[in-house]
Amino acid sequence: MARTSLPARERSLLPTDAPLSLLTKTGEPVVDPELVMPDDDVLLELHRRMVVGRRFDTQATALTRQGRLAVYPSSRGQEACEVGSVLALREQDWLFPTYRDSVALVTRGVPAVETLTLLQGGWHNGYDPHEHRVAPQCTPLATNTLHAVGLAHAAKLKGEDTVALVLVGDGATSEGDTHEALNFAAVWQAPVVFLVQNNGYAISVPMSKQNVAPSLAHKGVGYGVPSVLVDGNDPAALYAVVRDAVRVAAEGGGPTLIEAITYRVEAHTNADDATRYRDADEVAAWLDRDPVDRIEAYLTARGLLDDARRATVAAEAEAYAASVREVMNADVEVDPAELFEHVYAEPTRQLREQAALLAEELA
Amino acid sequence: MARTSLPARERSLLPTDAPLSLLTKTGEPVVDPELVMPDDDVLLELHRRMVVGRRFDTQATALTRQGRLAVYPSSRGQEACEVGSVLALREQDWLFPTYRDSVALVTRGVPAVETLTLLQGGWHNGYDPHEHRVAPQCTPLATNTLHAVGLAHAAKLKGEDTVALVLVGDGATSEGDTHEALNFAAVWQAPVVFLVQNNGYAISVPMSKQNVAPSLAHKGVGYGVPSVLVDGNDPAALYAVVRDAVRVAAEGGGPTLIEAITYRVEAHTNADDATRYRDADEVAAWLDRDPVDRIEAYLTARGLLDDARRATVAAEAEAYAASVREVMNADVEVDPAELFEHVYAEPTRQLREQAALLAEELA
Amino acid sequence: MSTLSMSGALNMALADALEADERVLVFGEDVGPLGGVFRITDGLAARFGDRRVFDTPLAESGIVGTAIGMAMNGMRPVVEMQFDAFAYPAFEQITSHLAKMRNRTRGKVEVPVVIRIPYGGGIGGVEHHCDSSEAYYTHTSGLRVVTPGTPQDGYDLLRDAIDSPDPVIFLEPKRRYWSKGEVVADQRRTGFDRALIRRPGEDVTLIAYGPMVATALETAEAAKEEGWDVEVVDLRSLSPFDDETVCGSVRRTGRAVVVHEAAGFGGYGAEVVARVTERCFHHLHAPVLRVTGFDIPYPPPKLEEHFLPGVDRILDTIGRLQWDDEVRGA
Amino acid sequence: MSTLSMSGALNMALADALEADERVLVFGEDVGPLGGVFRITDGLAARFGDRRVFDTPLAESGIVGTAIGMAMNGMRPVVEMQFDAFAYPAFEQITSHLAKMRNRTRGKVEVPVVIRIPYGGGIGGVEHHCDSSEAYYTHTSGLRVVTPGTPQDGYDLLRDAIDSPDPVIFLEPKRRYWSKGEVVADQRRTGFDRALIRRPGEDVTLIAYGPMVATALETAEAAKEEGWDVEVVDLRSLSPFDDETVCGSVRRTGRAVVVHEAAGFGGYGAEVVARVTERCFHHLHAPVLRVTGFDIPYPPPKLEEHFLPGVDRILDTIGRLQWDDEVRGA
Ligand SMILES: Cc1ncc(C[n+]2csc(CCOP(=O)(O)OP(=O)(O)O)c2C)c(N)n1
Ligand SMILES: Cc1ncc(C[n+]2csc(CCOP(=O)(O)OP(=O)(O)O)c2C)c(N)n1
Ligand SMILES: [Mg+2]
Ligand SMILES: [Mg+2]
Repeated sequence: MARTSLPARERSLLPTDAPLSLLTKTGEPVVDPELVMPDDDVLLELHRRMVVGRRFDTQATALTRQGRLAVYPSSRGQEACEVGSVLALREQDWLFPTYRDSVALVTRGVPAVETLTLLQGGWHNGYDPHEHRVAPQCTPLATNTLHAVGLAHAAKLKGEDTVALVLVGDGATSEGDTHEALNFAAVWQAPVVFLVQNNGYAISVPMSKQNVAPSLAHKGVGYGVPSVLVDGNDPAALYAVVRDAVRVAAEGGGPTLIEAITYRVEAHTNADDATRYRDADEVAAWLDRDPVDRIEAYLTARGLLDDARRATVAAEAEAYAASVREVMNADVEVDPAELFEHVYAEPTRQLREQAALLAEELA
Repeated sequence: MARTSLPARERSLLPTDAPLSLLTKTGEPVVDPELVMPDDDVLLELHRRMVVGRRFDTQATALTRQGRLAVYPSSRGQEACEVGSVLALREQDWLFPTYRDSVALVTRGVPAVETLTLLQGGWHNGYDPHEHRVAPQCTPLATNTLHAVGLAHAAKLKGEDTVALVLVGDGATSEGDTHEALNFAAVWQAPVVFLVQNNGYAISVPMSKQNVAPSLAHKGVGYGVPSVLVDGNDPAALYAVVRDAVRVAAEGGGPTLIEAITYRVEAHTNADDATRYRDADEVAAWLDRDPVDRIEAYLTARGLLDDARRATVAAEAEAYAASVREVMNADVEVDPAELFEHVYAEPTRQLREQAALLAEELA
Repeated sequence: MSTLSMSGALNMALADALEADERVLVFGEDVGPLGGVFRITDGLAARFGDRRVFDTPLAESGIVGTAIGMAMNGMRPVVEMQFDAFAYPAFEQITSHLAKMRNRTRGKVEVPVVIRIPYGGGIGGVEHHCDSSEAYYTHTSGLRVVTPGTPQDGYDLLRDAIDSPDPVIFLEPKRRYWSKGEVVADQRRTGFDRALIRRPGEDVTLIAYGPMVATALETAEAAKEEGWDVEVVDLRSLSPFDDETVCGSVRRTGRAVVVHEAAGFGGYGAEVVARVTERCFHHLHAPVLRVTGFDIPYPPPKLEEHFLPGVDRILDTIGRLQWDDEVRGA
Repeated sequence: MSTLSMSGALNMALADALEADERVLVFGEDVGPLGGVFRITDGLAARFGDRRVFDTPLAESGIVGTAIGMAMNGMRPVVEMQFDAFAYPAFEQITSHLAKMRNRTRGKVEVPVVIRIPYGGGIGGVEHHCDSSEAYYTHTSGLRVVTPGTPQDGYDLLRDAIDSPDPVIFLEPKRRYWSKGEVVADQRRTGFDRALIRRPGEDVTLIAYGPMVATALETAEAAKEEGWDVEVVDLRSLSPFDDETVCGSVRRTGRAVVVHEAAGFGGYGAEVVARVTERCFHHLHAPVLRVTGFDIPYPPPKLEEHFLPGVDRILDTIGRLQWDDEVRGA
């Protein structure tokens, strides 16, 4: 992986003009001197997880219609990012996701029911962040970038080999916190990777109203952070680029900023009406660049994916969706008493009084 | 001024490696294809105002020792920025200064006593911002960048030919607001000029702990804002660069980010002890690059400045300092009743009650 | 006069203000073509053009900071924060600049900015979407803070806010966006900073605002059964506070309860209790009590019903107002 | 035991905490070689090295946000905000994350961060350097808010704050940095969240905290001349609140005055009045009154004396507590 020899990175902070890629939109391999095609088993795993991830996503959207989820922000069309980046992480690394990254979470191994707790409304967060090394899904935009930098810097201070990967959207790059995080990361040379999923919109606001630089990756320049522009619908390239950045970070080479150009196929959430601000044509053009189709075409052409394996993967996805349906169709158990339990390490006297008051009301 | 033909600017967002300059540190002229030496009368005016400005600054520092000012942040050594940028503004333009920019204010024509009201402690701000088109001196770092962008954008919406120049320090570039302001300015193509006076320190924190990009001007790249790196102790270059940026903005070319490399010769304020964090050697090296000496050397060599004019300017500076002393030595008149007058357009009933209470106490 | 939801009334107020004064600008996240996530700005960009109604980059400090600059240049910006908690990034601009600009410049610089913030819960929103943040703003001198409880007030108070030379935090009770009522345009009869007695009563004053006005009125109806004649005061203007109307009522009834959604500790209700007690001490038959959210972060959707003040909890609290007068004594 | 200024005591507390627990980190603006603008971190970088005590880039949201991340990774960051108003850029990180992290993760993620904020006025500081911002934090569930009134408490409370598993807003009364007192290290006797009766008295309870503790004690001395025996309660922990100690005192004296520098409207004192009144109503001979800053931005240096609560204003207010008991009645 020639790109990342450190001196070269330092000299040229500018990202490439065109996004890096390893697969064309129809799945032909691209030879890029800067990127190495992942091994076959990795590609097969990417495929499998993307198929399962997409099925999960469809299922979650369906659950909103059945009133089983309060809201769901779909990442359909962004599976290369969601899956490619997570598979590129090592076990000891940390992931800092947003509300949109449920597929990344399940790919990381967080149980579906724990992943969906937030959106189901049972609690604010359903999993143990330390167990999975996955921070709670973050809603206040860009705030998670700073948490990632802090966690990564602490790892460095402790001499731990841990890299933090933080996910943000295109819109979130406009927030001051993104800027502060890139700068702290650069000054501290913290082992952190910033992955911007540029899916074209911040709710209804298109890139043209968000940023007029040649790319969002260009933002790295002002901090001395090497930046990479990558085709966000190319799972092979995504994996290669994130893996590379994680390695550089782990080796003490500091942060990397990655912008992945992708597209949000669904509306912002099930509650949004995307027809108000974009054309069906635009969506159709992006459907044509589907990340799952792309890797499937490549693996099929390479003879690595046959109908049998395709069927196995599809069956796994269906079975997974069924299990998600099942757990999510069960009524959530909520306990009003829990409201007071976690506010402080020990409930204060006031909270105990308030808990008693509520218990009395409910008695 | 070849540099600013717009298409060229758009193509190359990166600032030059070395700061632009028109005068060497000993005052020899530099031929830079990108910059045009200002006219002689401008250079003479720069010199005069810098000498007067420096004398004002010395006087203000002296006033802190006499207890006449609560605090004073000196801009000694930064006169090329303070004076060069202000003289490059047109009457209809607006200036958004910080606490350090008192010399810029007096150069803009704000009376000394009104400039120093904040630091004297009589009121928060002593002048009418609309009269001078100078915003109140700003203490919360970087917040003024957004005000400048808003004012400039409003001017554009109204079809007014007004450019806003905002001054910030090197440290302030790390705040989220700077980032948001650069981005809003770029997206709106607002007529605003950002001048970063990189004086080497944010109180005690040196550039190495603040930013590790090749320069602060590199920050423009991530927003699509053309950036210029300039020798901040070269008044001719400063004037030329700011003038140019103002012209571009006025012509609809959008924002420019300028980083001026300069040095804070004094401590952060009179209350600071700079020996705790920097060497006398470093200061000495910068004294050698004095901006006033530099323009004086050039003008003298050109035969534009003789002993007579030098004496006239010196006398003007002394007379000005004397007038500053005089107004500042007079006791400030403060009226406790004023505390309640300007909080709202009309004092609320509560404030009238509180004013009455205080009046009674003081009766 | 027409029947409108509060969101419709707010939309009409914005349209009428844009029509009436060309200095009025509306901007923020998604307020353009989308019309805002709550559709309060629906149709405005199409009608008034994208120079007057426009989407900004996603940055709240940027939105408020540039609004201040625009106001310095004669504009009257009306900006939207998408949800309550997403106004926090703008806290420094609001507190250190918006609130103080007039005062620090001795009145020379006015910044008539309106910040619209949908606030409060009751809509099943996930974390960070249901904060009641009024106490942060009401404690900040220099800001006006108002909140409508009815569609008519949605219209009136927003028009007043836009006309005001002072900066205004305009808190929109998001759970009442869809409540309907009669709305008369352009005929603002109640002063901008006056409270209103929404329902007269003899026995106890229920002090509410924003989303709790409807709940208070409901409680008043239910209280009849208990034999209590409840007076409901809608504060409307949280800052400045209308001592006259509120204390007038409490002096008459001798008992009062303050209701709000926000956590009780250090909440706005504390101020109401403190000032009413100070001013009406000898008219009180019982301490002024509060019914508020608990001192916890806003709960997840499935638990919010336990958090939000409702009719029963308010009735219980009224019941604790020492109706048996003999109990009273030093 | 030694005689130390409050700043010295705070410095010693930081040094002892750094010594005692290697997870403790100290960072912020100018806290390294300079030792902080108030010298609270003086000498610490030299002694503990720049991996444990270091300067950051100039960005408060960055400081708090990275502190949260570090705490998630087992550290115990103690960060400094240079002045009160310069903590506002971190408001979102404090309110939406620091305060909520434990709760949202059901206790799985602890963020034991201490944010030190020099607050209040009385030092002739120019605008933005003298805010009393406690009410913003005390209303935010999930935060602990403490403030020392004496050098000993500077030491004790800071050590307690650093040891606490909860996030703590540690408010340092900057005008008392140079006040001296006896300090015993490592012997914290008063609970972290307990108020203290600094001076017993019979007639009236003066409730104060931080910079006003000294003022309250001075007032108590002066009150002797008027024949009033004043009890002074130092709250120490603003959140959680020590109802027991405070209400115990007020029930005994039957009268109370709360004092703070912050603007009165919606200030912390309102909460004190509200809860004390609610809990002690039948013991009160007069309404609980407040002596606070006016509802205006903090004044410029030459006018601050008129703003700050002082002995005379507090005595006047005590005088308004209806000492003539017959006046009382419904
Ligand atoms: C600080 C903050 N401001 C506003 C919002 C409301 N909001 C939620 S998602 C969103 C758009 C985000 O766009 P982007 O960052 O591109 O991410 P995407 O949703 O496209 O994945 C907005 C404005 C928020 N969550 N946080
Ligand atoms: C938001 C904010 N944080 C902290 C401060 C305290 N402070 C005042 S000046 C200063 C250093 C600023 O450095 P720089 O931006 O380089 O400007 P300079 O003083 O060198 O002109 C700091 C930290 C402040 N004024 N505002
Ligand atoms: Mg997006
Ligand atoms: Mg500087």
